[in-house]
Order: sequence, then structure tokens, then C-alpha cells
Amino acid sequence: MSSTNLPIAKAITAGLRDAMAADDKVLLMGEDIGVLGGVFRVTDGLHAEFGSQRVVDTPLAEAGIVGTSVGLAVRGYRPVVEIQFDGFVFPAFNQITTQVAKMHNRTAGAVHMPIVIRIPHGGGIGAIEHHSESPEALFAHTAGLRILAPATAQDAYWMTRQAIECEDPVIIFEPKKRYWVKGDVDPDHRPELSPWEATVVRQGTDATLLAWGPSMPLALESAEAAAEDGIDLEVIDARSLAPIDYPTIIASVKRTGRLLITHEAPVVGGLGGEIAARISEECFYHLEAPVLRVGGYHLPYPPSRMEHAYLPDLDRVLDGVDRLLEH
Amino acid sequence: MSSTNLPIAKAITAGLRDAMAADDKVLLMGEDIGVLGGVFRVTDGLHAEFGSQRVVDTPLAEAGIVGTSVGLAVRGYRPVVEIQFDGFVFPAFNQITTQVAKMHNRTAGAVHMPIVIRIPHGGGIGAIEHHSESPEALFAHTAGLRILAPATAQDAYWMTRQAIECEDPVIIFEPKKRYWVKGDVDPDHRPELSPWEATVVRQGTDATLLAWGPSMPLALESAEAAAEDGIDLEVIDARSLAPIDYPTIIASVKRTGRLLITHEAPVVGGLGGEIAARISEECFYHLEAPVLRVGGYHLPYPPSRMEHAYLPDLDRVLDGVDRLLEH
Amino acid sequence: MVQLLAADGTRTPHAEFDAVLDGPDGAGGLATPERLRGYYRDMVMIRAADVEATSLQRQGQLGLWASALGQEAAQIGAGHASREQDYLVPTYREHGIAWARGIEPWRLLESFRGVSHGGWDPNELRTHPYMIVLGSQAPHAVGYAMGLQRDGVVGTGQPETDTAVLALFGDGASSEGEVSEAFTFAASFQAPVVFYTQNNQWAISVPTSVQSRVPLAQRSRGWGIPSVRVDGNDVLAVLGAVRIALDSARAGKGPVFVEALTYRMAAHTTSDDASRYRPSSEEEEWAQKDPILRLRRHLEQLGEIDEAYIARCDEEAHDLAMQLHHHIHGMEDPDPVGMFTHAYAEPHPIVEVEREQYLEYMAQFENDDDIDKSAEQKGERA
Amino acid sequence: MVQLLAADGTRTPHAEFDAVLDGPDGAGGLATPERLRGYYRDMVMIRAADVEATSLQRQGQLGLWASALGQEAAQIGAGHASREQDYLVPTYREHGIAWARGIEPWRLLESFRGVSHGGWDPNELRTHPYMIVLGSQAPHAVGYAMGLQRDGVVGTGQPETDTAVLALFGDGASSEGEVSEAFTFAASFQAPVVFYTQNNQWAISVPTSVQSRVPLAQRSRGWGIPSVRVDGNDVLAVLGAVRIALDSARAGKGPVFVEALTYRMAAHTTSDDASRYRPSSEEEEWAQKDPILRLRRHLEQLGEIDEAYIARCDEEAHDLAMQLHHHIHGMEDPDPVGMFTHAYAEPHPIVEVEREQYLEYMAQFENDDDIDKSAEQKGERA
Ligand SMILES: Cc1ncc(C[n+]2csc(CCOP(=O)(O)OP(=O)(O)O)c2C)c(N)n1
Ligand SMILES: Cc1ncc(C[n+]2csc(CCOP(=O)(O)OP(=O)(O)O)c2C)c(N)n1
Ligand SMILES: [Mg+2]
Ligand SMILES: [Mg+2]
Repeated sequence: MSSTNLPIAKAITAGLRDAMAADDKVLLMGEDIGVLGGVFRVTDGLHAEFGSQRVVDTPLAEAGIVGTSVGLAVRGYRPVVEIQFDGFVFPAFNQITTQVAKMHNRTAGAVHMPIVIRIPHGGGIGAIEHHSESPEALFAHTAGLRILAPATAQDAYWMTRQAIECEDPVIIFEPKKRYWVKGDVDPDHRPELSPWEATVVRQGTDATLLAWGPSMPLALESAEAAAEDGIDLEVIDARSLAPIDYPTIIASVKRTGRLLITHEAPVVGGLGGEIAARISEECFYHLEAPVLRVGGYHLPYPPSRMEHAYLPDLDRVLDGVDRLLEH
Repeated sequence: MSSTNLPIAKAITAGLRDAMAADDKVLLMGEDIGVLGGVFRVTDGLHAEFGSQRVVDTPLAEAGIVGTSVGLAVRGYRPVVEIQFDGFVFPAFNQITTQVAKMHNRTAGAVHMPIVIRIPHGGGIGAIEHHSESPEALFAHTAGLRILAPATAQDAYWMTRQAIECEDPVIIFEPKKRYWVKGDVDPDHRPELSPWEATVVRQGTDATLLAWGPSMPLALESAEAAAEDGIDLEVIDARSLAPIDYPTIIASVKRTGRLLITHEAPVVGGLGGEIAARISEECFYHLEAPVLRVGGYHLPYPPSRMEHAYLPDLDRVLDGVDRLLEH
Repeated sequence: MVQLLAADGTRTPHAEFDAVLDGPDGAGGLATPERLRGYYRDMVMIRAADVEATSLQRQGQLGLWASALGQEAAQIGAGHASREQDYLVPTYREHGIAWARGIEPWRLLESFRGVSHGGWDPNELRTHPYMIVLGSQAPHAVGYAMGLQRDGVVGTGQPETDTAVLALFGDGASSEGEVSEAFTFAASFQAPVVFYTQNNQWAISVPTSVQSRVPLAQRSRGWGIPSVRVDGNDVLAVLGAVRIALDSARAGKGPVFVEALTYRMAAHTTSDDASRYRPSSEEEEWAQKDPILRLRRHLEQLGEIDEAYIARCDEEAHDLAMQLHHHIHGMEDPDPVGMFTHAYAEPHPIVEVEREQYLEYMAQFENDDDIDKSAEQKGERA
Repeated sequence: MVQLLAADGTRTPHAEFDAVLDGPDGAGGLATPERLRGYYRDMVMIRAADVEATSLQRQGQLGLWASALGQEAAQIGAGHASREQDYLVPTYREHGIAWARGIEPWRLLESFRGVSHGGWDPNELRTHPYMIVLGSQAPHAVGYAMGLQRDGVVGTGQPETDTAVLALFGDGASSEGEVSEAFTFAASFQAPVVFYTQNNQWAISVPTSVQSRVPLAQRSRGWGIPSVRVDGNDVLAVLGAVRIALDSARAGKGPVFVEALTYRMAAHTTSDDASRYRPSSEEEEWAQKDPILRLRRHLEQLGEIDEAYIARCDEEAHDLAMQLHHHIHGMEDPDPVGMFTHAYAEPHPIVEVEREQYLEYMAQFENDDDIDKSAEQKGERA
């Protein structure tokens, strides 16, 4: 009954607000997140509601933002950091990789790092350089981090809450191009589904299509287009990128015998490779075709008037499906 | 005739010296590389020979080192940067990922980035935290970069020279635990082999074992141990990690039908995954077993008195070979 | 804060600056009436181009535009303070600098339109590309300056060939660690680089006071780098300060930091809504300090400008805007296959394979439908 | 540079410092004869532990050791300047600080031996772990201090409970951008943090002059953060400066920077060979300024130390070294399966699977050879 219809951005706002109301150790840090409410308005209203001690407009320095969050976490706070765009996470890379990820292990569990790093990511928004990237693989390789990629408003709300409650650091890659797409959110009933589990969002028999975050609508659209050609795709939303929920994917692939992975990041060295390698190993005797990947090219993200050719789209995914089924 | 026997570290020194003598635009930048000759003595003697304008002891700031190199490259220089240890490359991650890798593309080819970034890497030397890592996958995902991983003194010499001559930025991961292992170097005859090609260092028929850099001796040792059990392994030295020389690997796997990859980096999200994914795709009908990987665990690199259990060793590789052949 | 032109255009004497401005530089100084008129024209021109770019964005011709309205004196002044041989390292809002360096405005628009990530050859125009990752360019500037030292074009006593670097970053960007590292390297190696901040009071919604509680100019003193703070809406103060600084740097005396106090009159970009974080009264207050108006008043006081000149400038500015309009509207979208061209300077097998795959994939559409513009058609189907 | 104790041990008056040192703090001031003797003992003890650690490294018991010889006054002074409730953020050579905070020396050796990456609970001992990635800890310190502000334990007027953070970094580390960002955040939020550099003249082989051409203390002034430079081999100067700074910070007056001039008497670490880059004459010169000797002379001048006390300190120091020796020699290697325990705080399926695989794999050896210590046996076969 309590479900409301919200754009993904607002679902995150609600998740942040409810987390802050529930636990006064939760605080937000970032550039322009205060009075402005963030360049995507995700923190809109929170500064007015919680004040500048809990919604902190920081100096313009990502290492400083993440680094001070580490100290706040040691002191018992639960900082939620906003990185303004995917391409600006790199100045904080050292803090994330050598500090956030390792402090719990370094102190043999004495210190927890319940830090959430929110990163609006992905392309297709006609932006300038450094505003359209998908660097998830660069974090998934580092033990100590967890990564979530919500694709729906409901996940956006609950993953925000669950990430904040998690005692480990969590990076949330938010699908920026879909911030204003609406969906039902039920903030009153905690879902039974763990945030670390993948979900089969469409059942099918001919092949499995795995995607996450910004690529989910494309995956579903592709399944419908394929259905018109008589191909029945099973679609999985990975949801968690670290850890990856292999049992769900393996169960599906063992049924369908085929797997296509699509993501916006370049295929070379992308997360799809890790998943393909593992599935190829675990489902060796079930695979009727090699695991295929459709993603970005091994290029810097191109200028926006070329991005349609760079990003996976319906045709490229269907082409992948065709190649998968040719086997 | 002109071949000399040198430890890997000294082969690199010789490569640097000869490159500096051949082109006065080549200069070295880094921490402690001057009078001290680097903490591994790789630049030993070069400061005395070329002076402090060409062998530059920089302030202690990796982003500054790599960032000033970008400017020097724009001005026509060919900077060779030393990062003191693998774990200290992260403060420079932004410069490498968003600047070094992208400047050529950003300027539509007007500006070249002939920068070499030398990183002593890998574990097994009993070191403290952050001194034993293998972060190559974190760079291989970014287009615009090239990565070399010499395993022999000859490669150490020539890859250093060829990287410096390359118009693209090249990261060289140097096998620090093998710096003092000697090998023949022929500085007078430019090898016909391209640095971007893999080599079959041992021919075999039962399975292919792929490794690089610090793992090569382990790979060869494993092949000999396996031979004692009647298993004939083909061993490939990948040499270039970006780009990976797939034709050589594919040709081998098509012959042997089996591939095991070993590296020190954690398996999760490591370069082995990308290679496994691609080989599984390209050799689908030739593989008699899934591509297997033996590498580090999904953990922060452990304290040195546990590293023997973390790093792949003979037993773990042979265990991998056994599992590969069980199929 | 050094100010030479008061709000009403009156010029105050300043021994050090006057020596540089009125001294024998080229044709009789940097502040001859003719040059002053030139600066005026430049500011009018670049403002017109800027306003036109905003409207091109509204028309969907640009993905985004970052207006530099209000910062014309800070940019035209600094641009002309540099000498031909100097290398300039901009951030992404340096349209006046680019204009003064002779970079045609449409080139600036390429990256905002989304047809390239740059638009010019940095070495040809001695101007680094626009840079988006804030602060990242600061060490580049220092490195370039270290190259100058090695090339022997610093401190030879020849100001016409000795060379320096002008490195720009915003008040917000000043907080990035890489800017501090640039200070460290510049100071350590006494590199011929002038750091230049247009403190336009805001970093998107964050006021400069969050980046520094003391005048930003003070920052570099922590490294022993001398600094000066000038009125950034006063083209003469900027010109003098930056010229003095660059000449000192080229003479081998090490880095200098110049902070120009100015104001971002427009929103941060066309995506921003400044009314959410700053009162319009502040904008109005700064409108009174308009840099173009100030220089015009000064020229009027000197009796060195007339209505005809003003009108001609306006006309030329209008023409420039129209040219820009037509140029951009007439710009064809690049063939996406071009994205494969410059990732690497040398051949790269993976890129080659992917390029082949892309072409083969695109060829399907041509064959299927016998249509030439496969990319377009593909766009439609998706 | 503030110096209170001359080389011969004579104490110079200094109004501000004396007020703090001799004023009523706890039992009658920080510089009572009893406390002075305590500092002397502390310095003797930690030096002995340090020397023992070096020999443990030579014996193969430690992988590496970073000696703090010569920096005893700079560390014991700063450690005792902090109050019980303060949080200390060390780098990796802070053995005297740790000693003053009550961290047993063997705990420091864990990471150098390679049995853990830390060794203590930071919150229990109010001391951050040793940090290896230079500069990374500086923003942590500021963040912790921001937490103190939110906890309401800053500026309440209660110096016994009001809390501050002491953040350490070396002269070399001062160049890392993250240290500058820490200054920015600390200044912006007026966080209760004292930055403290032991300028020991060297960053491995690189002299401090490469990091800064002006006194390092000046660095923080770029952010308006007040700073003071003291003789780091003078325990009273350090004690006074750090106590004044911490009390100012805890009172809510914002960050302070203290630079202590001292000297790294040993090589950088046991892997280093200092003779490659510095003349032994420099080492000899600094040996004359030995901080322990200086305090002893002072105590002798005061007539507050006798041979018996000195001998007792030496004896205790010897005992400590022996204890350390036996403790380390007796340390068992950890079971590597422990490496799987703390990567994550919450259950992680991949780590669990890998842990299972590891155990299964190890079990093979047990079954094969009926040997308990499979790890060892495995080591042999490899
Ligand atoms: C590393 C990085 N972080 C964040 C951003 C997003 N961003 C773009 S402009 C801007 C504000 C810049 O302010 P300032 O440096 O004062 O320059 P101005 O916009 O005022 O010209 C921000 C936060 C970025 N481009 N790069
Ligand atoms: C980010 C980073 N870069 C490089 C190193 C390698 N390194 C360890 S100690 C050291 C010198 C440190 O000098 P300083 O900060 O003065 O401290 P000191 O050793 O004198 O105590 C260097 C370069 C490191 N630990 N971290
Ligand atoms: Mg600004
Ligand atoms: Mg030092």
C-alpha cells in the first residue's frame, strides 16, 4: 500500500533522508550537495532539513572528501560521499584503493569502514569529456570494496539504505541517464532480497542476457525485440557488481546454455570479462556457445556526437544474440 | 658475440643509459633516482653520467611526477618515470588514467605522449604493506596505455629501449623479486621480435600455461615438474599485457586444447579473466577444458609471513594443471 | 589588491605596473590608446561569441556551454600579457584567453558541441587543450616549463625569445591536490611558470570561502612563491600583473602566482541554475563592475574612443556571432569511425580488430537497406 | 626556531612556552624534575627498543626496520604533549610517539616482521595504525577531527575532555597532494587538528630542500594556518609547541602546524645505505645535538639526575630490549588462513569460496603425507 512512484534520483534522495533520520551518525559529503542539492539534485532538500553539519559542502578535492570520510568512519560516523561524475573519481583513487578498501583488514577488524561512495555513471547524456564513463571494473578488482548498481527506483531507494547500513565500504554506481525515470518504491517494507543478489527480471529459455544499472532497459528492450523474432531471452539484473552473485547467473546459464553480457564500459578489461571467465569455467559442460560480450570499444569515451556508435544499443545487442545463437 | 650477462636490474640500467645516449630528449624522473640510484639501484650511475637535468630527483609526489611528465612530453621530451613501488602508483592514478592515456586522443593526434612509467611490482620479497602488489589490470582497462612485463634480462633491456621509442605511453611492470637474476643481453642487435608479441618459451602438447613477468620462472618450473609426471606443457610468456598478443595464445590453445593462466594479482577482476574470456570465445570449439586461473585471492595482499600461501606456487599451478587435465 | 582603473574609469598611478604598461614594449607600451581600444574590441567580441554560444546551446547545437561573461578583462588582459612564444594552459572557461591567443571561437565550441575533445593543436597555437578534470593541467604546465628550462629558453636575458608558461585554474580547482603538487614542483625547480586564478567567487554553488578562508593569493606563499592579487575586472591591472609575472618567470626568477578577483556573471554552465545558491542582488552588484564598461569609461576619459568605434565593435561582434551561428549550424556530425583513429599513435591490434568489427557491423545495415548513411539509419532503428 | 634547551642543557626563558611547561598542568606542570626524568627514561627506553629492532632485522626476525634514532625528543615530546583523550595519526616511524601513548614496542614490530598490517585497535589506543602510503593519513586525521566537532567535544572550555588530533607526516610526505588537501579541509572547517612534521632533513636520499625552498613551517600559512618551527632535538620546545597547538585546536581555534627540526641518525631503513647520499660528517654533526644527551645535561644542570638513575634507565632499557628480543624470537608465524578473516566485515561469498578452496587445497597435503603442518611442508616442496 505504501508504495510511491518516484524518479530514481528522488528515490535515492528518499533513501538518504530516511537513513539520516534513522541514524544520526549518517552524514553526506561532497561538492555542491548542500544548498544546490547536487548537480543532479539528488541531495535536494537535505541541507535544509539536516543542516550543514550533516550535509557538508566540501572544498573541491576528491581525495580530501574520501580521506576525511575515512577519519569520520574511524570516529564512528557513516559518511555518504558524492563524487560529482564518474570521471572525477580518479583523484580519490588512492584513498579508495589503499585506504577505504584496506582499513578494516589493516586493523584486523577493529575499525569498520561503513562509507558509501555514490557515483553517477554511464553515458548517453550528450556530455563533454569525463562525464560518461563506467569505471566499475577498476574498483571490482580491489578486495575490501563492495559495489552496487541499482537499475530501478526501488533498488535505488533500498540499495542506498542497505549500503549505508553495511559495515563495509560500498560504491554505488547510479545510472545517471535514468535519474528521471520513474518507478514504484516501497520505503516501508524492507525487501527480502539481499542487495548482493542478482535477479532474473525476465524468464526465458534460449539464452541469458546479463546487464546492470543503465543497461537494464536496453537488456529488456532487446529481449522483447528478440521475442518478436521468436527468441526467448532470460534477462538478469546483476545488481551487485562486487560481489557478483554467481549462483543466480550459473543457474540461469545452466538452463539456457548461452550467455551474453552487455555493459557500457569497454569490453577490454571490463567486468564482463571476469564474469565470462568464471561462467565459462563453472558452466563449461552446459555452454552451447561461448559467452559473448557487447560493450564499449577499447577507446577513450568518444565525443558525444559519436557516443551512439560507441555505446551498446538494441542492434548491437541483437547482433550479439544472433552470434550467440549461431553456435 | 656482443651478448653480456646482466641481472635484470642492470639490463634496465643499460637500456636507460643507451636510450639517453641515443636521444637527448630522454630524461628520468622519480623519487631517489638521482644520487642514490633508486631504491633498487636501477638508475645507478646515471645521475653521475647525465646530471640532474636529465636524472631528476623529484619532490615526493607521484601525481606531480607523472603530471609534469605530461607537460615535458608536450614540449617534446620523452620522460621515463620511476614509481618507487607498485602500491604507490595510486596517487598518480588520475594523471595516468585521465591525462597520460587520453592526451593523444584528446588532441586528435597532435600531441604524442611518449612517456614510460616504470613500476617495480609483485610480491614474494618479504616486504611490508603496499610493496608487493600487481595492479596491472587496473591499467589494462584504460585505452591509450600500453603495458609491458619483461621476464628476462634481454627483454628488460630491449623493452626499456622500445618503450622509450614508442610514441604511446608505456607502463613497464618490472619483476622486482627477480631484479638480481642474471641473463644474457645483446644490446647491439635489435631483436626481430616486437615487444607487443608473446613468445612460446617451451613447446608442449597437453596444455598451454600462460604467465608473464615475475611468474615466468614459476611457469617454467611447473612445466618441468609436470613433465616428470608425463604432462607436456606449452609455456607462453605474454610479454605485452596491453595489447595482449592473442594470435600467439590462440594458436597455442588450438593445438593444446587447454589453457591455464597464472599471475600474482588477485584472480577476481585480474587480467587472467579478460584473457580467459577472450580465449573461451575464440577457441570455443578447441577447448577441452575450461580456461583456469591460478592467482592471488580476493584479499588485500597479506603480511609477508603469509604471502607464501597467497601467491601462486608450484603446487598451486600443478594443482591447476591437474584440474585442467581432469576434464 | 591592485586596481588601476576605478569603476568610473579613472586610472590610478602605480609605479611598478605603469613601468610595464606604459614602458617601451613593442609599439610604445601595452597601454597605448590603440591597444586599449583593441582590448575593448576583444572583450566586446568574445562576449558576443559567448552570448551566441549560450543561445546555440539553447537551440540544441551545443550539449553544454560554460559562459565566461564578466571575466573578459581577466582573460583578455592575461591573454595579451603573454608573449607570442609563451605556452598557455587553460581550464575550460578560458574563451577570452583563447581569443587573445588567436584561437577561433568555433574551435572552442567543438568540445561543447560534442564533435571533438579538443579542437586545436596545442603546439601550433601554444595553448594546451581545455581541461575538464580540475587541477590536472597544473602539473602539465610545470612540466612544460621544466622543458623550457632544458631547452635553454629561460633566463638568457632575451625577453623576446625567453619563454614562460601561464597556468590557469579556478578558485575551486585550487583545492585539488594536484595544484599544490604543481606549486611544489614549480618552486623546487624554479620553473618559469605563472599560476593564474580567476577567482570568480564561485565553484558552481560553493563560494571561494570554502576553498580558502584567507585570500587565495596567499596560498602560494606557503611554498615561497610570490603572489599578487589584482582587480580582475580591470584589464590594465591584470595585464600589468601577468606581464610582470611572466617576464619575471622567463627571466629565470621562478614561479609567481596571480589572483584576479572577478565574477562569473552567468550560471556555472547552461545546465546550472544559479538562483538556487546566490542572490540576484549579488549579480547586480557585480554588473556595476562590468569590465567592458570600465575600459570604455577609461577610453572616454582619455578621449580615445568615439561612438563610431563603439558601433563598429558592436557590428563586428554581431557579425562574429552570426558567423559562429552559421558555422555551428552547418557543422556536420563526424563519422563515428573516427573515434578509432587517435586512441593510440602507433598501430594497436585490438583497436584495429574492433574497428574492423565496427565497420563490418555497420556494413550490414548498408547491405540490408541499401542506404548510405548507415549510422543515421542505425540511430533510427534504435 | 624556538629552542628552550641549548646544546649544553641550559634552559632559555620563553614566556609563552614557559607558561605551558611550568604552569599548573596535572601535577605541577609538564617540566617538573620528575617529568623531565620521565622523558629522559622514555627516550632511553625507546632508543634501546629501536636499536634492538635493528638487530632483530639483521637476525632475520624482521623483514625491515625503520629506525627513529635521533628523533626521540621530537617524538617523546609530542607524544606527551597530547592529552589522554587525543587521537594520534602517525606515519611509519613514530616509535617514540607510540611509546608515549602506551603502545608496547612489540606491537610496532608486527608489521615490520610481517605478521600483521597493524597491531593495535586504533580506537582503544587512540592511535591510528602506522601508514605506509605517504600523506594518505593526513585527511583521515582531519576527518576524525571533524567527527570530534560533531561529537561536541571541541571548544567547550574543558581542556580535560575537549579533544584534538595530532597528525604526523614527514618532510618528504609534505609534498603529497593529499597533505595539502588535508590543510584545505582543516582550514575550511576549522577542524581541531595539529599537523606535525618531524623535518629530519631527508626523505630517503632527497634533502628537504627539494620539497621546499622555504622553511616547511611556512607551508601551512598558505591556508592561513598558523605555524611554528621548533628545535626537534629539544624535548621541551617540542612539548611546549605541540601542547600549545593541541590546546588551541581543542579550544576550537582551528588547525595549527608544528615543524620540528631534527635528524634521522640512521639510514632510512635497514634496506638503505645512507653513505650513498650523505656525508658521515653530517651525521657526526648531528650526533653532537643528540636529544637524549641534551636533556641529561639539563637535568644535570638542575641537579635532578644522578648516576644511579641513569644506570637504572640503562638497565631497564636493556631489559626492554631483551624482552623484545625474546618476544619476537618466540613469535609464531600466523596461520595463513587468517588472511581470509578481515577483508570484509560482513560475509562475502567470493572470499568464503576462496577460503574453502584454500582449506581443501591445504587438506590434500595433510592427507597425502599425514603431516600436520601442511603449510610448512608445502613451503618445502615449493
Ligand atoms: C576533478 C574534478 N572534480 C569535479 C569536477 C566538476 N566541476 C566542474 S567545474 C566545477 C567547479 C569549478 O570551480 P572553479 O575552479 O572555481 O572554476 P569556475 O567554474 O568558477 O570557472 C566542478 C566542481 C571536475 N570537472 N573535475
Ligand atoms: C605515496 C608513497 N610514495 C613513496 C613511498 C616510498 N617511501 C617510503 S618512505 C619515503 C621517504 C619519506 O620521507 P619523509 O616523509 O621525510 O619521512 P622520513 O622517512 O624521513 O621519516 C618514501 C619515498 C611511500 N611510502 N608512499
Ligand atoms: Mg570559480
Ligand atoms: Mg624525512
